[in-house]
Amino acid sequence: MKRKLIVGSVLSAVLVLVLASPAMAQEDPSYATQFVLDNLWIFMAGILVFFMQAGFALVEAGLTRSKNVSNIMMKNLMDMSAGVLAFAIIGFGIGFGGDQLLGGWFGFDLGIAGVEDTVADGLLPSTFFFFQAAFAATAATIVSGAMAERTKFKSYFVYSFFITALIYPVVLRWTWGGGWLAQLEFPFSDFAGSTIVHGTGGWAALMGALILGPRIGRYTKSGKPRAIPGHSIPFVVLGALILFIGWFGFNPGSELAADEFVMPIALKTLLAAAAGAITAMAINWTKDGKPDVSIAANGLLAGLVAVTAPVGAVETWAAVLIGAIGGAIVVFSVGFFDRLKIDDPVGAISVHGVVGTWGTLSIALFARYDDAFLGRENAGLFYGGGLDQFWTQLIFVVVHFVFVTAAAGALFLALKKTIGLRVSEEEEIAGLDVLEHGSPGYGHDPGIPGAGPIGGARTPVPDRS
Amino acid sequence: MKRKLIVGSVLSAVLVLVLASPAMAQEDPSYATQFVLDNLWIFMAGILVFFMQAGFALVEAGLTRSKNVSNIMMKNLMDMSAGVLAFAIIGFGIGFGGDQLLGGWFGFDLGIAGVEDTVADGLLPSTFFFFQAAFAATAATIVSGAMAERTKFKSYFVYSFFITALIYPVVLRWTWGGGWLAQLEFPFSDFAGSTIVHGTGGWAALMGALILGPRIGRYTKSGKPRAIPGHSIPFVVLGALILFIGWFGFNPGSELAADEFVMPIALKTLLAAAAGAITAMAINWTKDGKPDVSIAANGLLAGLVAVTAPVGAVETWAAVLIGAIGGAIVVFSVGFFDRLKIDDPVGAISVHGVVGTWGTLSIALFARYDDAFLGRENAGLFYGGGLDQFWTQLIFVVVHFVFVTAAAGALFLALKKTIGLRVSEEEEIAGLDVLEHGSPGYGHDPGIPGAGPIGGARTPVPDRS
Amino acid sequence: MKRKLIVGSVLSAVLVLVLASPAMAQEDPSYATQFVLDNLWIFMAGILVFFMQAGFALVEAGLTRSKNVSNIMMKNLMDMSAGVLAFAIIGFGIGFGGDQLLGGWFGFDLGIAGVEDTVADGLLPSTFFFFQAAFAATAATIVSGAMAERTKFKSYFVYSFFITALIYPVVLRWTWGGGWLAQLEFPFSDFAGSTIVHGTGGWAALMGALILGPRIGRYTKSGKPRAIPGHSIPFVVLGALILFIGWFGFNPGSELAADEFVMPIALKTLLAAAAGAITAMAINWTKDGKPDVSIAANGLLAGLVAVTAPVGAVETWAAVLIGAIGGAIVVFSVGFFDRLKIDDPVGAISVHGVVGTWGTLSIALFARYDDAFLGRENAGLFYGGGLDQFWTQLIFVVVHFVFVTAAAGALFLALKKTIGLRVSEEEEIAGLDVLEHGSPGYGHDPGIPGAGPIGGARTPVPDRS
Amino acid sequence: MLQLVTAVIQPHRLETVKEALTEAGVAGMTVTEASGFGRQGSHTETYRGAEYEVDFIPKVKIEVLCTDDDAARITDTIAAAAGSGGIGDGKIWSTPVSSAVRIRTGERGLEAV
Amino acid sequence: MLQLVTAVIQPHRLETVKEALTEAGVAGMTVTEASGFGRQGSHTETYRGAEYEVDFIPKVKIEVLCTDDDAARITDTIAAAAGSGGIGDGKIWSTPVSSAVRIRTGERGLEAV
Amino acid sequence: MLQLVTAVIQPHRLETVKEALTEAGVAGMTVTEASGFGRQGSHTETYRGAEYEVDFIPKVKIEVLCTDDDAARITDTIAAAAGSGGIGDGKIWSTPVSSAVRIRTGERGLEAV
Ligand SMILES: Nc1ncnc2c1ncn2[C@@H]1O[C@H](COP(=O)(O)OP(=O)(O)O)[C@@H](O)[C@H]1O
Ligand SMILES: Nc1ncnc2c1ncn2[C@@H]1O[C@H](COP(=O)(O)OP(=O)(O)O)[C@@H](O)[C@H]1O
Ligand SMILES: Nc1ncnc2c1ncn2[C@@H]1O[C@H](COP(=O)(O)OP(=O)(O)O)[C@@H](O)[C@H]1O
Repeated sequence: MKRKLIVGSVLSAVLVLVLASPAMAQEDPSYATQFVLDNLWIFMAGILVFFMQAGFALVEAGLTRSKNVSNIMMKNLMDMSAGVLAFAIIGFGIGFGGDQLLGGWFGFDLGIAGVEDTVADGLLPSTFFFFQAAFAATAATIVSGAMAERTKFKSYFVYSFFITALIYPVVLRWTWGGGWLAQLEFPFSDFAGSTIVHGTGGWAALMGALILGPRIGRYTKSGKPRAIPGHSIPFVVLGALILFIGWFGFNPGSELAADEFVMPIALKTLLAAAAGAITAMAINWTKDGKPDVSIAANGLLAGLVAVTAPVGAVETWAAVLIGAIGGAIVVFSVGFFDRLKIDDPVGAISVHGVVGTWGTLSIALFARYDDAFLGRENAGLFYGGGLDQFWTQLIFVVVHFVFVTAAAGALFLALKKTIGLRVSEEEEIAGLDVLEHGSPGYGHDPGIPGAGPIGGARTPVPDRS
Repeated sequence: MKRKLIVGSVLSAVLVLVLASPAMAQEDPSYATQFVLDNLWIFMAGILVFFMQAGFALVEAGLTRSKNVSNIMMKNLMDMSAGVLAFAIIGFGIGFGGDQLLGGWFGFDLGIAGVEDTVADGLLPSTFFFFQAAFAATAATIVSGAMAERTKFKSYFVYSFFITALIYPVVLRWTWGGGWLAQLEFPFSDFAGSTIVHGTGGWAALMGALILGPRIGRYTKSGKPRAIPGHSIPFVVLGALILFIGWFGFNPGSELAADEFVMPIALKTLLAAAAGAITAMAINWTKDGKPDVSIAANGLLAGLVAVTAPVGAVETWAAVLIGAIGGAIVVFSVGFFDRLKIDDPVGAISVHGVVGTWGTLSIALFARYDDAFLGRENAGLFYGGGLDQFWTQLIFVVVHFVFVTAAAGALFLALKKTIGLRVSEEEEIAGLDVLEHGSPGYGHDPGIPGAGPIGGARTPVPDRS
Repeated sequence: MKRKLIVGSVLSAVLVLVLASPAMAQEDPSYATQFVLDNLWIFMAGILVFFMQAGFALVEAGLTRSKNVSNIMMKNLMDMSAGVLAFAIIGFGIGFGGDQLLGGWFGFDLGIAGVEDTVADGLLPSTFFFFQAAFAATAATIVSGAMAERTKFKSYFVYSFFITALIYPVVLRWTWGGGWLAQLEFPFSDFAGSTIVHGTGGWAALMGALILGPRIGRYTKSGKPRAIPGHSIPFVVLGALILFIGWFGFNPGSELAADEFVMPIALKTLLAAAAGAITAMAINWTKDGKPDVSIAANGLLAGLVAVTAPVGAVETWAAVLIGAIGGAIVVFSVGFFDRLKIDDPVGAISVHGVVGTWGTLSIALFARYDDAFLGRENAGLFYGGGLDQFWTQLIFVVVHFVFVTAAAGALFLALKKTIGLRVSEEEEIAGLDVLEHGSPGYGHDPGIPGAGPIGGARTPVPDRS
Repeated sequence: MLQLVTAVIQPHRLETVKEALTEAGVAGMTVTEASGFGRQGSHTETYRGAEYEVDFIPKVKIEVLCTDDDAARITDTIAAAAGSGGIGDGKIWSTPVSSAVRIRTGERGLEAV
Repeated sequence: MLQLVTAVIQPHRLETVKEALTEAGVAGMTVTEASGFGRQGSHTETYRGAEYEVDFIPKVKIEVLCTDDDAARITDTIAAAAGSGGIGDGKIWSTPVSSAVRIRTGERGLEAV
Repeated sequence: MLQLVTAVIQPHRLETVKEALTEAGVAGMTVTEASGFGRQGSHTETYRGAEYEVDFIPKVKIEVLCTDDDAARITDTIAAAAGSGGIGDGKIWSTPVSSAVRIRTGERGLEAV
């Protein structure tokens, strides 16, 4: 696959800042067309990934209470806006710019440089940035769900700046940025970011939920978990379907070129998602007696997260299996964190952190093709590749886990000490919408102002005044 | 148009399983780019068609009651997941694999074979499968709406496996699979599946609604229909708009190539949709005194379903007319089934079954161009083509109707006899969400646990415990 | 950029109606592929723009009361349907067909001619029409929000026909249609339609809101504004995110070709949106003490509207600045019209009219590149271009404002005098859903028929009858 | 004088009760959504693998203003129409009313009903 | 002693009634959403071409706890403010109250109001 | 005879009150959503830069049918459980009940409770 090479070439472009005239690229018409097609496709893939923002917003809104619905939508809207700018100005340069410093553990370049309209071989920096910014926004927005219904908007806003400006970019530098994990004898492989993107979001979510503590009423005095049902399952499923659609930009787009490898990747993504949904439903059904809708939706997403890393390297049947296992994991993982009293209303830690790790490790077992990261065929244990890749993948996920939990943990603790991370008890009971944003997320018009049945909005009853 | 040829070529590829190296396709760069463009476009069209799943889910959720909203979303989520896997493992092979058996009435090949990453001339099997799987999922999901608010989830899940594994694939085999209807002297024409996809879903929906019987309270003792308003018109319109968007993958993508025939198809699709919506609204307005919103939405979809078959063969003005007639038909058809006491909460039978049949027959009247199925120009009656095509289209829709109603009828009756098709009266009154999936689809947080105004979810009122 | 040239060429095609055979375009394979890619990309961009219809519908529904939700969704559905047909039959011909009459102030050609499947150099008329129709539908649908909750459906339907058949097309003729504003010594520039599309919608919205007068209860006897909260903030944010996604078809697609200028345009669009959202939030937060969610959403849209005109001509940093200023403007503008007692429930006048004007004028300050309208580099004041372009842009926005307000004003007054523009007081209090469309937009099933908490729908309580 | 008959019933019986009352010549009633707690007890629901108790069951409250003489008859009518024999069918009680007015006409006492 | 004045009115009159009562010196009230059935009768709505009867009309129920002496005055105040002269304006009735407590202070009887 | 104890409380105290009543041996109750207007007064909310008054605060209404003798005890139980000492805690009042029926069994009077 062309993927990695292209990252390389864009990098050089970003560094050298060749101001090649567009014309240049035009000389050979067929080359020019392929060049435009590559860029157009990656741009469109980026659009699909940005669409996932709507999916995350809906899933998170649906799985939380109506009294906090404006707040969660606002968090999703603003972490994207803040994240894109932070990534443009700082993050992108840390992830892809400048030389490999400290042996590929860091690097820097004025992010905006990567945003110059210079033409590079393969992808335009604008194309590459657009696609990468969509990924950064994804990593950032995953966290809001796990911290929902009790986090101060201001603190969340600050967090979303730091994760896209610093934490996620450092992970990028180590990996897609060509840093130390790419320079190992057996380089890491994470085709579309099971760990790089989803793991980063998932583990930051873990620290957020841990430091915040559970929502009031989530556990009884006796410490028994008490469900707090979300307020709109249709939002959850609609959101999951939008994420499913967006993933066809996320994974196939990570090929970073318009070539014949894109479609098999799409196919594996599709089948893994289906397998994840069905497995999660089946296990949850047997385990708890009834097929829970939001668990099935989590299963679909788990299938997608799981296949995100190995999608370039594995065969179709393996993708199905990896997705199915992802769907199985999510069911148990959600229960696991529940028992640990880590209150994650949407299951973000399980779907993105735990399953993302599984997806990344699965490469060590099932890798059959060279996904342009592995640098060789049959790297998987089941293809006689031995444990070489396993050690790399293990180092990868462990170091990543340590770094992200440490960095995010420090960030959230700092916020807690300074502006405060959690809203007051009164505010949490009343709901964040009114106290943080001025008015409720849902209106209730006919009849009584006050006591709105869904969230308590109200309208001045019309009078002739 | 290239369409049919390409189907042919992919078929052979699937059969012979040429393991041509990607490189091969690369020799001539401009060919390679066109090859990638063809595949990329059909893949994107497939994404749009998969997006229609969200549209169907929303339309169906909106037109039913909130106490069943989780259930209908779950059905849409799972029929897609189950359908994609069933189609991959069995259905695809029946539809497109192996030799034409029994004179093109059947065929088989291990479905997964079509999923191998072999490069074929024209489309990669992965591309072709991806697109076809999206169609299979569409045919399957149409049914959930007509059977909404009273069908056991388990039985529905089983149904969705069989329709995508067997019923729909057999229809595919006869038609796009190159079977007997493609081998007639005047071959059938159904460019994007008015009958193949929508008709199959629509007629299966008819049998489902018929065998289930109407919802409790839908008809008075005296047998007079009593409306059961849906719970969210905004969901209905949003869903219809998403379906409208998805249709620009459905029809233009059915060209199965990136060529200059794609855009006229898109244009005819657009105008037919608009004509359908306006005609349905106008007739409903005159007939019932007020323009009903969901009827207008049905009209938009009717315009789209109607033009799906003839879109490649007819002129622009004819597409407008065909869409308008589709919009007119749906208004009367909805009332017709209502009087027959066939309770179809969303109008799926009318939109997909009845209007799909109209669209398929309309080719016999308006066919002007060769859509690569007809094999000749001016096949339409109004262009001097006589009745040749009419007889073919008639045989097509009649045999298809008989087969689908028989097969789906047998399936639903078998389910009724075994695990049961309909939920208990208690469950239907209480709503399927709580009894089938454990908790309500909508939460009601502030104030009273219990008696949630929309569906009756509730949250443990926060306490200090 | 190729943009303008292509408009020219399609025009000629529309006029001369060359019936060039598709084959012709095929001779040179690489040319053919580029040709298909151009058309396919613009078609896809058009799909994204049509998707914005769902975004507008959701934003408007969310910012108004649940008792009018069916009505606003219906208006959005039908102005698109009516608009597309009106534009096909009349509008398109006025905008792009025939000779320049009255010195480029008018022109005409049977619109449908532009819909013939003739192949033109660059874009197929079907492609070009598809894209332009999506823009026309956008201009039309902007108005429904400002006139929400009190406008008769019938009158609105008539309005939507006239704006797409006459008002918007005349603006097109002057500008993209190559009319007088394109023939000035320093031609106008409005790359994707800050004024042409958004300004037209915004100023028509102004006249609509002005002539209708405020909603009952919107102002106290003392004339003090009284907020009437919308009924669903999640709809607002979801809608804004969908509009954000659609804009990646709106702006980059306006390049009207698949070339390397598309991605920088996308990048500038992205950054301007983010800057708009953050600036609006920051100002609103400081000004009113709390960050209002729908104001932040308005800010995102304001950033997008602002950058729509200059996106081809300005540098990346300038796009960020222009978007940020747009976000700032919208906050004050919303308050300004509120004080003027012009009741615009969704802020359409501010977002599309006021900010659209800012975006159009910003070209005179920041224009660095030739966007194919300016015809020269460094036309902006800050690049030594002097005031030449400023005068053109000023004439442009002023004449446009005068024309649109006059035409729309006349239209709405005519409607007021004839079929009436505003619903009765009773109907406005009861809500438009039941009286205009027969039943409420939201159902309320369990428990009481009647007094539905959200909008008051009801279902016959099931009985054994 | 007047009585106010209040009944708490199962929501899906409302239609039946309304018809019965109309036949019994009752001109009007006021209905409210309510939640009931009682012998019917609670049930558990499951959500994402966790359980939670639901002990407030949806009910409908009917209020009928009537004359002392009608009170008993109306009570019986409601009881007959609302009864399914199942636990949770609800209760009916009546309270004395000291005065009543029909807003539209200002009619008082018996005329107000 | 105390009385509980209960009024069932048109929802859109609530604001006016609230203002009238405040002017009349009423310190508090409790309001509930309700549905009314009465002389106002039913209307039909249409949905997808089919019709259905709506005979429960949205109303608002106001409860005011007050002294026996104030009861009449409050009743009149509400009647005046809620009356539009149209059918369906609603009813007002009062019932005797045997005891009352303000939770916050534990004050009883008249002080509780 | 019987009394109907009615309490208007803060919504988030419902759970506590329910538990207290159950411990006090109360077999059942009926709960309704309500909005309260009173000394607690109103607060303003902001929306798109404009303000609006909210003077109806969400409350929950609890009705308990009980014997005359229990009325006082139940009132105290509710008062104790619902009281936060804050303004807006609500009120409790009881009204005499002339008759009561359990629909399921037809039991009357004390048995009905
Ligand atoms: N003491 C009570 N006071 C007020 N309402 C009550 C009382 N007991 C029961 N109810 C109401 O009656 C409903 C049915 O009562 P329950 O004890 O569950 O069944 P049953 O009426 O058949 O004995 C309850 O849900 C509640 O709404
Ligand atoms: N007998 C009754 N008991 C309780 N409420 C009643 C009674 N009759 C009417 N109502 C309430 O008063 C409202 C208005 O009564 P209705 O007969 O429709 O008009 P009007 O009050 O003008 O005679 C009804 O909707 C209902 O809520
Ligand atoms: N006179 C009254 N009649 C009926 N309900 C009342 C009355 N006064 C207060 N309430 C109810 O009690 C609630 C609390 O009363 P409020 O005066 O706000 O605080 P407090 O009860 O602490 O004095 C109010 O919201 C209202 O629902």
